[in-house]
Amino acid sequence: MKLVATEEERDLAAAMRDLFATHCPTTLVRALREPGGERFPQKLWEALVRAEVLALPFAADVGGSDGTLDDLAVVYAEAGRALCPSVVLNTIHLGLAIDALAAPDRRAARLPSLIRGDLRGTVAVASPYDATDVRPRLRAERTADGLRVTGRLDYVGDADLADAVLTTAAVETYGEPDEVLALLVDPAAPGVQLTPLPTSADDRWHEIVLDGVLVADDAVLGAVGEEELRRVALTVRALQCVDMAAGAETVIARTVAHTCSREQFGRPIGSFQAAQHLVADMHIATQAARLAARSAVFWLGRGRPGVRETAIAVLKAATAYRRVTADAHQLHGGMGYVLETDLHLWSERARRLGVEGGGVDVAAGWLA
Amino acid sequence: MKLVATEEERDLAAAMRDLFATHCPTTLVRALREPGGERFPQKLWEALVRAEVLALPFAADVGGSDGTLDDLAVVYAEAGRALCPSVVLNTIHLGLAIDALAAPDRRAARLPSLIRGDLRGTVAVASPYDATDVRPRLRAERTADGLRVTGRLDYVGDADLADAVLTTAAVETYGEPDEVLALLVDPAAPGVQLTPLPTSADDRWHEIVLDGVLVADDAVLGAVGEEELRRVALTVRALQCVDMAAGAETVIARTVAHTCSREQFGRPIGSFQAAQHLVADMHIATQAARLAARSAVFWLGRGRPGVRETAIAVLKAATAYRRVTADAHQLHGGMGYVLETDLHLWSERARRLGVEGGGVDVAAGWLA
Amino acid sequence: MDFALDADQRQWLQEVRAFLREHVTPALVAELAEHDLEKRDGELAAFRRKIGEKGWFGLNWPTEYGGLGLGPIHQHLLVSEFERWGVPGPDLTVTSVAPMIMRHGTEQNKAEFLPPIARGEMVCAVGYSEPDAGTDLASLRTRAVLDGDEWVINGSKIWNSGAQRCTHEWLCVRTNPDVPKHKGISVIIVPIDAPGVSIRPLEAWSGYRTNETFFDDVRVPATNLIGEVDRGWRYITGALDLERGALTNAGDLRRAVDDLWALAREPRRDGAVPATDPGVRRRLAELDADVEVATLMGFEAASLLADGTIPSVEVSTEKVFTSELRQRIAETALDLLGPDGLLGHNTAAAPLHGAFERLYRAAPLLRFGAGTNEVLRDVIAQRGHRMPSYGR
Amino acid sequence: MDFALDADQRQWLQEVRAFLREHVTPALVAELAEHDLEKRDGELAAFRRKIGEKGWFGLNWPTEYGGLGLGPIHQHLLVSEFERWGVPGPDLTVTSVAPMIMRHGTEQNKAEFLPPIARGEMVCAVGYSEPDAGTDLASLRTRAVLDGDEWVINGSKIWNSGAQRCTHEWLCVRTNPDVPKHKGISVIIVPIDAPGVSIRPLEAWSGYRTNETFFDDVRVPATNLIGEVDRGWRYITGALDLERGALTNAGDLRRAVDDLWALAREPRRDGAVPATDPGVRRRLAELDADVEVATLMGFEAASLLADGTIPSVEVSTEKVFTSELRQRIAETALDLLGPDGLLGHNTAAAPLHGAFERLYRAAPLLRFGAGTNEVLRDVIAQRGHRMPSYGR
Repeated sequence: MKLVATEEERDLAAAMRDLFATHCPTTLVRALREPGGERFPQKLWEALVRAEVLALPFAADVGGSDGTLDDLAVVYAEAGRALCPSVVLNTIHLGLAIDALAAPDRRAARLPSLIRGDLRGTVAVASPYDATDVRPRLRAERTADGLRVTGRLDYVGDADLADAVLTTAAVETYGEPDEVLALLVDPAAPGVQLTPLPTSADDRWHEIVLDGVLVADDAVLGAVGEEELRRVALTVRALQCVDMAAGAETVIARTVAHTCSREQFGRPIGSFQAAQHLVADMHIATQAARLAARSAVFWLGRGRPGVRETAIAVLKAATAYRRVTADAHQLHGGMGYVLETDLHLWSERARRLGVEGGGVDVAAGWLA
Repeated sequence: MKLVATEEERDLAAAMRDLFATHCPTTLVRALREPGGERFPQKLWEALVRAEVLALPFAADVGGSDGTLDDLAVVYAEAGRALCPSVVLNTIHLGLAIDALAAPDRRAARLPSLIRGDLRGTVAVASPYDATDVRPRLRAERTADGLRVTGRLDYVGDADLADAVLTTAAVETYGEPDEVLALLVDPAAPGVQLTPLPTSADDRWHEIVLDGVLVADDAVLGAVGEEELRRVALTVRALQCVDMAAGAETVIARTVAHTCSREQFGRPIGSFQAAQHLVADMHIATQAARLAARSAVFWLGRGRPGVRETAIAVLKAATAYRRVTADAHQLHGGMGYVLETDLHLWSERARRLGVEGGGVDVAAGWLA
Repeated sequence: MDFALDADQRQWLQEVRAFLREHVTPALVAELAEHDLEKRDGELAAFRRKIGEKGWFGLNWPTEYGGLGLGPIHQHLLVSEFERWGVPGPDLTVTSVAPMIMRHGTEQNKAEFLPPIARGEMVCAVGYSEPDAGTDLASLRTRAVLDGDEWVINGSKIWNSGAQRCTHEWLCVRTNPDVPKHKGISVIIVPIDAPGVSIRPLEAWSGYRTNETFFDDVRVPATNLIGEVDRGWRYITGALDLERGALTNAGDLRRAVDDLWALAREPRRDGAVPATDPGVRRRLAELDADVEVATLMGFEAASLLADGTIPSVEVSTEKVFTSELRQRIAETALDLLGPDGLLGHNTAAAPLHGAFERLYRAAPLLRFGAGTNEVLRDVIAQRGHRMPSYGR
Repeated sequence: MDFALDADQRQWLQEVRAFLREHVTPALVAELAEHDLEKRDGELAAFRRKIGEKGWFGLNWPTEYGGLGLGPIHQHLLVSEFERWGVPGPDLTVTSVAPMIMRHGTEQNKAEFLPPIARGEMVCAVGYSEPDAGTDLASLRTRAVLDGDEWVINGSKIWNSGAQRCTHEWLCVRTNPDVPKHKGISVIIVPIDAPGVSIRPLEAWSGYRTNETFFDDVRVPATNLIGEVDRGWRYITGALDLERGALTNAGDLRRAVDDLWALAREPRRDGAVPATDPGVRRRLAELDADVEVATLMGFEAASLLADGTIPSVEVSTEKVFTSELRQRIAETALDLLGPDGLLGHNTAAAPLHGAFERLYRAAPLLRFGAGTNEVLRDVIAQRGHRMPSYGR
């Protein structure tokens, strides 16, 4: 028991912070959202591959760096601060899901290319409204050389950039109990129809409709149980909580800097007790979120089911990030409301991460 | 439409404020709670009878002053500020209930003595947990000269001081639909057992168990419907909301006076922005409560069922009074926490009135 | 206290509703949904002309200035009803600029400016905040210097909403730098097309356009100064109190909560019906209650106005309450809609054309705008409860 | 960051739990339920002796001072577990006075005071606040003047809890009135039975007794001064940070929420079972989550202490969070119990002997006590985020 960052964690954080400062400025974040612009952060991606970030949580046998989920949490914190584009994090989720769910040969076949940066994708194994609901959304029939898959997936992040979407399908075999298989869907395959579900922030969720899509045998990862699917979904959610808590810390820092430099009534706004107490409350909420989020990742990494821990993390992180961004707008006034000052970029991330996979109401239900 | 006090309302308020200042100091409030001490505020009672307060909302035919429920709200506000003992208000509730529920001859027989101050009592027609739940708690059989009544009433206020408790009983008559009768129970009658349910503040609620108690014909007020019972219970609850909102105003005033006189760090506590913002939030909550409470009384007085209006009043008043007293403790510090400064008297009233007849959770259920 | 509308007020409300039923056409709604208020000759412009024809821009002005002579309660009923229908009614020019001209203006001011305002032909942007003096209005630095019979104006204003489509600027300027800062301020009416005025657009998170407006040796006749020179602080603070009253009207909140109740009863994309969740119903019930309270606060402020006072503390209370309520409504919507609540108006899948997604982005504005809630809490404590100033 | 107890810590927790299982007897619980901590030779006194026998009053002291040489995490685990069982463990004398003596005391201070503290024979009341200087400690006016080899003390202290049953006072005094106010303060140990000490009881709303203690020409040996003269401010603030850490332990909150869950599953007097209401379950879930967070905050502060820093900002954060959480727990209890939640321990009908009724009255104390939450929010902003002092 020691709730203080280790030296290794501090070093990793510093390295990641440098990387994002260089390769993920807010100008990039904004450019990726421009309608009609480039959607993929090529240089950032290359830097992350070079820094072996995509290799971090995987074992050496597939080319990974043998890091832990806790190490990945350190990366997520810096990703959250820097507003790292979702395609990066979704691809890491894909890696985690393959690692946890795929049969050994499928894992060995896919993870190395993901680690090399050659496989991009995302995971859709849980309800976008509730990460603990991992009932399969797709039905499949076995064919000679794979599966024929039908159904609808909703709110799949960056599906337009993905080589593979990891999802599940229920397979009925006459006279046997239903089986749930994990599989990789290629969004470009015949019979797959993508419809964008854009947010106002131009996050590119998609609806994916599959109409008898053929999934080859090598893209079928194997049979999976509800427990392991739920752990994958909750691991994603817990990592998002780390992202949220760290994002909130960054917003606090920006807000403090603004209030201490801007004067009104002959003194810095930040010298008003009301401003300080708003900041103190932002701080308290954020520290609660940070501890809860790291705790959830820690226990998921050590094999707990993690429902309770992740519920607490979501309750605290989603609440904190939303509150912190709202109060940051309050303390920035008009200066933080115009797009040119970037504050809204965090506000929008707070809003999306707060509900994706289940927000506070849903998470409270996991606990009660 | 004019949400400003009329001159008559202001005059009545001033008169009541004088009366309570003279006859209901906190020393009286504290003395009535002393274990073993006198429980009845004789002088205050006499002053209220003289001032025709007990006559206020009743028609002239029974000796009343022909006032309105809105006038009574003005009285309740001052009663709330001054922590007027519950036996006074419970007796007014008894009058309102007789007025609304009793057959003409029973009304004519009872109200004049209540108005003269000779009949004390209380009302128990609704669940103490939920004022909209007016199902009878007692069963009765008809006898030659009245009813024989059995059952349990819970949390009856000041039953030990009451000449009469107005309640309801279900009467089964073979081959006919059940009938609900309003009746007056004498707590001193044979077969009535009182058990005190004291709060830590020595509010004297009682459990009343009736075991075949005879209620004479003249104490049977008549058959009553659910709607009219609910209106009586909600009228009581709405008036309590007026009490709460005004009590909160008084606590704010005391708190402002304290913070502006007490210095820390070389200046009045009240000059700190944090203290001012606590007071501002107390103010906002209290004004919301005041408007909601007066609106509920207004519409009940004009014949609306009042469920929605009273729900809103309870939501705002119970929340405001609790919050205001809690923050008053915060702004008083130790100086408001010791009994000798009286602040806790309001805190306890806030706590009791907040839940009696249904608190915020219950009231929200009336709306949803 | 009388909570019931009298017969006259009820009839007025019927008249307003009848007008709205007739003139809030699908075409107007569609134009407004595009969030583009700038069309010169669109549906909105036509709608505004209809309002002008009714004389409703001057509904609470004395008849001598071309008004209908109705009171603040009538105005409040009208503005609330317009807000509830989601259409713009009388704007700040009518509700806060004109009353100050009536109260404090010279006879020439009144004769020159009130009639065109009443006809809807003169619309002002209000120029208060400056880049270096946001909430701290008294520190404003835009200067006006009298040169013969003209004022020469230099400086800039920020958050100058509507500048791109108004006809005039209601401009606060410093006319005397040698006296304590509240004392050397005046108000001058500046035609927006005067030489030397330039407008830079600023895009807000809500999608709303505001502006920074620059004044570079702008010249206006001396008679464009409102009332007396160096006495402008009172006119501004009075106008701001009126502005808050109009801005904090709960009509849009009533509509939002009604819409949210309706949405909660529809299935989301995942088939769940939010209103079946007791927690959702509880949160909606509380919002519903708070909208009722906000409505009462609005009626109270209007009642006090009708009695001839400008209810600063009451309006500050209402403004803080409604602005924080608006944010809670937006947050509740997001929580109950889940990911659906993030879909923007650019996708057909968005519930209610993304109205609640937009509300989330719009909500911050009214917490810090029109007097930050922090300053207004100071006002409540200091003016409402006589707590000591801490030297701001 | 390591969230798991190691083998040694797990074993320690087992040992503490075994001790509590053995010694928290029904007789002790009954005595504590009477809310009377003053019995000289009751169950509690015996319980304290057992703790002393284990050496646990000095568990985290160096062995040279009679301690067990264990660390802050061990102490935190023990204190949390005692709180959770609802029994008093090591008090402020052990957790905040003794560490300051160890850190700053003279050799004679250490030799004279630490051994009896470790044995549980010396118990201090802490004398900080004064009637005219509550939170503003630096303004204290109780004076100590050196007269030969004795300090002569005059003044008074308020909120002097435990004075009626302690052996000594850890007293903050002004020893130099001629320097800025933080700089002339010292700490002196005063035997509570010294001539000139008198104690006036004050009854708090919670039912708890505190005191005002008067010092009238009280004389103590010069060597009773802790550390160096005029350097006491650092000792006090250090002790206060430690005090906050101990006071804000979440053990009692864990118990409260567990108890509340259990109560919610029982029928009330009206037969309703609160836990069947989804709204109740939701509120309990949030409280449950917050207690977990408070527990993590406690472990974080203990971890930092183990690293040798006094975590002022972290402890301020924890103190604000836990004190406001305690109030929310009490309010939730009242809401879900309805009128049952008001019944006092003086009636058999009270749920859990009125524990939650009492909690409601006890909750305000820790919001304003031990540093008001307002001052601690200033600390978080100013020390944690380097925001400018506004001149308090």
